Amino acid sequence: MLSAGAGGGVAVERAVPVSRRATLLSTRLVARDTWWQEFDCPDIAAAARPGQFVMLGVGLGAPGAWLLPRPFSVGWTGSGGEVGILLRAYGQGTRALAKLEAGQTALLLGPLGRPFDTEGAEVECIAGGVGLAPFIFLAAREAAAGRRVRLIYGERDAGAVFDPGLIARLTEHDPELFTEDGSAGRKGLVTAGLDPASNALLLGCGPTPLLRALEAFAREHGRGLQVSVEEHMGCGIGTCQGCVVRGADGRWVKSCIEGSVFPAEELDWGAI
Amino acid sequence: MLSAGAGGGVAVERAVPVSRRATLLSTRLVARDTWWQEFDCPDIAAAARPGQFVMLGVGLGAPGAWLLPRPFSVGWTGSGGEVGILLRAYGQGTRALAKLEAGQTALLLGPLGRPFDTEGAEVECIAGGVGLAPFIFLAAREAAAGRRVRLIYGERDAGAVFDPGLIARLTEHDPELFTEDGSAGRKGLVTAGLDPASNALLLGCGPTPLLRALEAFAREHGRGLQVSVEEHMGCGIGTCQGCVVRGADGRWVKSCIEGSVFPAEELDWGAI
Amino acid sequence: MFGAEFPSPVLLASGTCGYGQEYADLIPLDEIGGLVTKAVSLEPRPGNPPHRVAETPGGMINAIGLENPGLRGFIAEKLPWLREHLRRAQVFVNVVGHSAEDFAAVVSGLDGEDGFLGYEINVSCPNVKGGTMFGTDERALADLVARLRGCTERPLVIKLTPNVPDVGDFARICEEAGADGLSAINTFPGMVVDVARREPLIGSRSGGVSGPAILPMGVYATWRARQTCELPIMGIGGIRNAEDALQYVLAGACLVQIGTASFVDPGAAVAVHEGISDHLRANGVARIEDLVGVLRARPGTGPAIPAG
Amino acid sequence: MFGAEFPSPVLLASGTCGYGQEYADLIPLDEIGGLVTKAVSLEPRPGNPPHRVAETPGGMINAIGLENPGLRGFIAEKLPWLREHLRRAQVFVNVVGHSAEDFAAVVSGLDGEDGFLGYEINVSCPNVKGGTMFGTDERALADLVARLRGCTERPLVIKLTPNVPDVGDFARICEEAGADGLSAINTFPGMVVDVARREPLIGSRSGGVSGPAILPMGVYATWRARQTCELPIMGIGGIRNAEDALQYVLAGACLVQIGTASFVDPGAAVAVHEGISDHLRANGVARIEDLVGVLRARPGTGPAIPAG
Ligand SMILES: Cc1cc2nc3c(=O)[nH]c(=O)nc-3n(C[C@H](O)[C@H](O)[C@H](O)COP(=O)(O)OP(=O)(O)OC[C@H]3O[C@@H](n4cnc5c(N)ncnc54)[C@H](O)[C@@H]3O)c2cc1C
Ligand SMILES: Cc1cc2nc3c(=O)[nH]c(=O)nc-3n(C[C@H](O)[C@H](O)[C@H](O)COP(=O)(O)OP(=O)(O)OC[C@H]3O[C@@H](n4cnc5c(N)ncnc54)[C@H](O)[C@@H]3O)c2cc1C
Ligand SMILES: Cc1cc2nc3c(=O)[nH]c(=O)nc-3n(C[C@H](O)[C@H](O)[C@H](O)COP(=O)(O)O)c2cc1C
Ligand SMILES: Cc1cc2nc3c(=O)[nH]c(=O)nc-3n(C[C@H](O)[C@H](O)[C@H](O)COP(=O)(O)O)c2cc1C
Ligand code: FES
Ligand code: FES
Repeated sequence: MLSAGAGGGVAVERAVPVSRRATLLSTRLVARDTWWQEFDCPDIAAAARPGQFVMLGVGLGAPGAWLLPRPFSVGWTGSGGEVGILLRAYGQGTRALAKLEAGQTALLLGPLGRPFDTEGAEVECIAGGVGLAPFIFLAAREAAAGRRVRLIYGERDAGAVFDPGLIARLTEHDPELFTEDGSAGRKGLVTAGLDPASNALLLGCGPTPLLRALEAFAREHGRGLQVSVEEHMGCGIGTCQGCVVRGADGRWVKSCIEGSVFPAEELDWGAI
Repeated sequence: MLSAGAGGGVAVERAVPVSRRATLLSTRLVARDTWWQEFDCPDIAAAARPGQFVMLGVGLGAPGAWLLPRPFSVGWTGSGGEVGILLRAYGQGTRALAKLEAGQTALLLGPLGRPFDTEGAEVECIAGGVGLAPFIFLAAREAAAGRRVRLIYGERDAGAVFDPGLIARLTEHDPELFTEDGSAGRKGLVTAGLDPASNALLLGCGPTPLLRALEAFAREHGRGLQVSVEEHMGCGIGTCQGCVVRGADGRWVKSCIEGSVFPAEELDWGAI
Repeated sequence: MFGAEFPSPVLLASGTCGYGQEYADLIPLDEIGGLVTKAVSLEPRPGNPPHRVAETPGGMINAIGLENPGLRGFIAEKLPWLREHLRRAQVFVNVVGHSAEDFAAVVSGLDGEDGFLGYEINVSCPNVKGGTMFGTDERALADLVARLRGCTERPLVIKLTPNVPDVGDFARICEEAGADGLSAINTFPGMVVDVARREPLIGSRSGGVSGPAILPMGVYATWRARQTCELPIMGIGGIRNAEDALQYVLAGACLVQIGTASFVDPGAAVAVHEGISDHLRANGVARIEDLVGVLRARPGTGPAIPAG
Repeated sequence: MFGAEFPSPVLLASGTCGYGQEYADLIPLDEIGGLVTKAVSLEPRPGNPPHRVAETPGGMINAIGLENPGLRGFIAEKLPWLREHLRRAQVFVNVVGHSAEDFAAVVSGLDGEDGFLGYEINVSCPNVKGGTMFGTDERALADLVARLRGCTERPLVIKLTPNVPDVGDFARICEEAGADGLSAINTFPGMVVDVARREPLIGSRSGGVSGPAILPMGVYATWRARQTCELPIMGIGGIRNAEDALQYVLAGACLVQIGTASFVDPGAAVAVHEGISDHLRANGVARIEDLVGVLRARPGTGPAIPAG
């Protein structure tokens, strides 16, 4: 079941989302407040493409508990039907989801959103924090197809860095690591890793200041850029209009179906 | 800190309640949907008297979870400061509390309410279902003082019966067991165990129909009877007036401080 | 009910299912009762700045700002899909306006079209004349309903706002003015403050609170409406499961709508539908109509002061 | 504030702390701001039949029926304890009545007594004349406040009900009629149906909903009241922790009250008090007054339609 998606101007084909109660196969603390969770969810694993996300929640049954699902990038898919999520505990919801234990189930809705559109292009991925997740997926896919991407990954400090061994195992790539305090990798912001001489397509995922810096860089150097934006979401499937960001044409665009990945030129950067 | 309590006409002295975050030391499925939980709560263990209860809850911190505390009879106290609870999962709240695991903490407020007043009397305890809990405590205390009580315990069927070995270990008493379907102990209602020839003080705890039957029996045979009633509670300490039952004089009485144990003659049995 | 067959008493609530299409991939729409569209206004509306949604204790807050493609956009882009894809599910179009003229223009503009059963009139919005909400102003509401009654013979359902001293008064007004049914309830106004940033979390500052948090308020409003009028009621607010839905039914609702719960589990409406069927079967109830409003009085219940 | 020193901005809410005594064993009352008593009426009230309380999603429902010992009982049995045991904690007496005369008689009857600071007037109760609640009837409210103003020079705080189209209107009315402050908010009317028994779970059928479920509604009401009047506001509704309390403060409250949360954790008020102090310290804020109502507008925020 592939459709062109309900979003306007969406080029890449994507699967129709499904809702599945999935068992958490394993969960592992991989950095400070950060977990790598693998769910048993073959339908989503088979259909997901890098840049897409899932809405992850506990459902309605849990006594006393109320939690709206939260969006998470698909961080990896396994050949056994696994869906990997890189989850950083932050507020109420992510703290609750981080407590899920192997053997428990959760509700996954996905795959959702517009994937990165990298067809044939040489690619540089710039990740801030858990913005690394979609690039693990992308790099793993590329590696499986015998291709390589450049992977630049920044965190505040060494304690926040996602286990490099696991990244290497999942992606067959070694990310170029930056930390703000220099406690791991090179010292500095991840943008220091950008190569003005390259012509590769830039893909960005992370905090807004990072996306802004990438946009400025891409504009200055005439480089193609796609970014994944984060906005609060209700439904994740385009019905509630809760997730809008300002488009370049001034209209509100739904980041759950017209994004969350956008070519930089589709967005109003004054409003991001 | 002992006070006469805020309730009207309360004779037995009781301790001022405390609120404690206590660790669940152990939890054990002892019958269908029924758990025996032991909390590490020395203050309450030291002060509680048979017939008193605690409000058991998870507190305010649990992300996404909202649960008003629920009342549970103190089912036993250990010399190491343990407080034992016999918990039957029933609705939302008890199902959530039943899921607590050893090592987790809960909030206990207690000891609460008016205890049984058995000073010197010969005693027969009649328990329906988890109404057994206060009598485990009572029998254990009596045994420790070298006294014995008669313990009559009824359940629907064998599957609901609280592990007799554990009862014996906790109380040094062997309850006289009745089940409605005869699948364990004697067949019939627990009231079949009542002895019209005895003069012992009757103590009753269990479903309302049982309490009614006891009241009729006690009235007919001129026997003393104290019952523990169950009403929804807000605060457990006498401030919210949420827990009233109709008193013999027509006034609403707060079952959390004037009860939950009442001499039968203090209640309006037409309204129970 | 409303002169139509409902395959189930469970519908999807306005604003939480778009115009049906996205949910069609996730649940068998023709097996539930149907859906209520996102609000349709005369002109397209751009909606509010983000954030538009956030979680609240036991619920959520939203301030979408009634973003919609307008009457013409709805007819051109959304109605055809509903017409062509739904066989048994019933559709209500949620209508919104800033003046009675606006509302009337939408209803009149839609009335000749196929693909829907009737209207759900969203009166939780400010009346540019007078400044109050239609749904909280007895006079404005009566005039609006009477006027819309003149525009259509289709089922005309008024969606009540709970922000009034007594929903029962407003229910009666709707009945007297010619409405065919009521929906109870819309959201409660609320605000979430981002303490770290010292600003409202929601782009338009305040929004509407929905979800389980408002379940007892919705059941109460349904019961009040049932006390004061005979109109069929769609019960809405916080329904997660069949038991929640049956609270509304026993309080007086003949249909129920599922909103926020669909975000937590897109299958919620189907589960409620199946759970109600199970309940009827297990209790030997032939038709759900036999449960509508049959709340018994508790023994010993007299007149009483509800609060405090 | 109200011509008195509050050791902390955190008080215990009316109806959830009795008349103070029981909590004195559990928390250091003189370290928090104080408490508001259970409602006091002219004559003793017996209250409602059980069940009087039950849990709801994210909250609870209560229908105590304002059970209290009446003016004379309060003076004889409750006030002496407050007078003798509290040194720094401030006490408001929550007053309720069925007519303006009732209210006035309670206030006049108490005014010469020692042991409390002022009054919190509970207008969420039906006015026997006219049938509406005082708190939802602009005229009745204005008259009541004006009348009570004539009975006392003590702080006169009106506790707003949220069941009105716009709390802001009622806040302004209170200010104009001479009130010294506002409490926002009281509970929402709600109902819980026991589906198995097909009857209301609550003895008096309906009750008032409180707890975290109503947090965003209370914050909104506080903000609205702050928009329309200058009176100091006590923020109430669903506060569990310092962050919830600070939402009220930023929206416009200078004091907060903790109700339902105390049932879940008797130490809640103390924890909120300490959490606020920590927040002020961590953010270099000298006094909580510097945070009251300082909500910034979100960038890009314009006039907007809150709901849908
Ligand atoms: C497309 C997309 C992909 C994402 N991928 C990942 C990922 O792979 N790993 C990861 O750790 N996080 C990811 N996030 C961010 C993650 O969804 C948020 O951290 C999470 O929603 C915050 O919830 P909370 O309860 O912890 O925060 P709270 O602040 O308590 O949440 C309050 C409300 O704000 C919303 N909210 C708060 N922050 C965000 C945010 N950054 N994005 C969206 N909604 C937010 C929540 O949904 C909730 O409704 C992604 C977000 C989006 C939109
Ligand atoms: C003094 C006292 C001692 C008790 N001792 C025990 C014990 O030792 N072991 C045990 O398993 N149970 C005991 N109970 C009963 C236990 O408190 C209830 O089973 C529990 O409150 C039900 O909560 P729930 O969430 O499962 O039910 P729900 O029906 O989901 O609860 C809904 C609401 O009703 C209230 N409620 C429902 N049933 C009861 C009830 N029977 N009593 C009080 N409130 C109720 C709850 O507090 C809640 O507010 C005792 C009750 C009282 C009053
Ligand atoms: C995101 C969102 C958008 C909504 N949009 C509308 C709308 O356009 N028109 C309307 O009448 N109600 C709208 N509502 C209200 C719902 O239809 C429903 O009345 C309310 O959410 C309560 O039900 P619930 O608790 O099941 O969500 C909206 C609700 C949400 C959550
Ligand atoms: C059991 C109970 C009794 C209450 N009694 C009163 C009362 O007598 N007078 C009053 O003004 N408010 C009363 N209230 C309302 C509270 O003071 C408070 O406004 C409301 O509960 C919201 O705050 P919360 O969510 O923190 O509980 C009562 C609330 C509860 C839960
Ligand atoms: S999250 Fe609902 S439309 Fe995007
Ligand atoms: S439970 Fe609050 S007074 Fe008894």
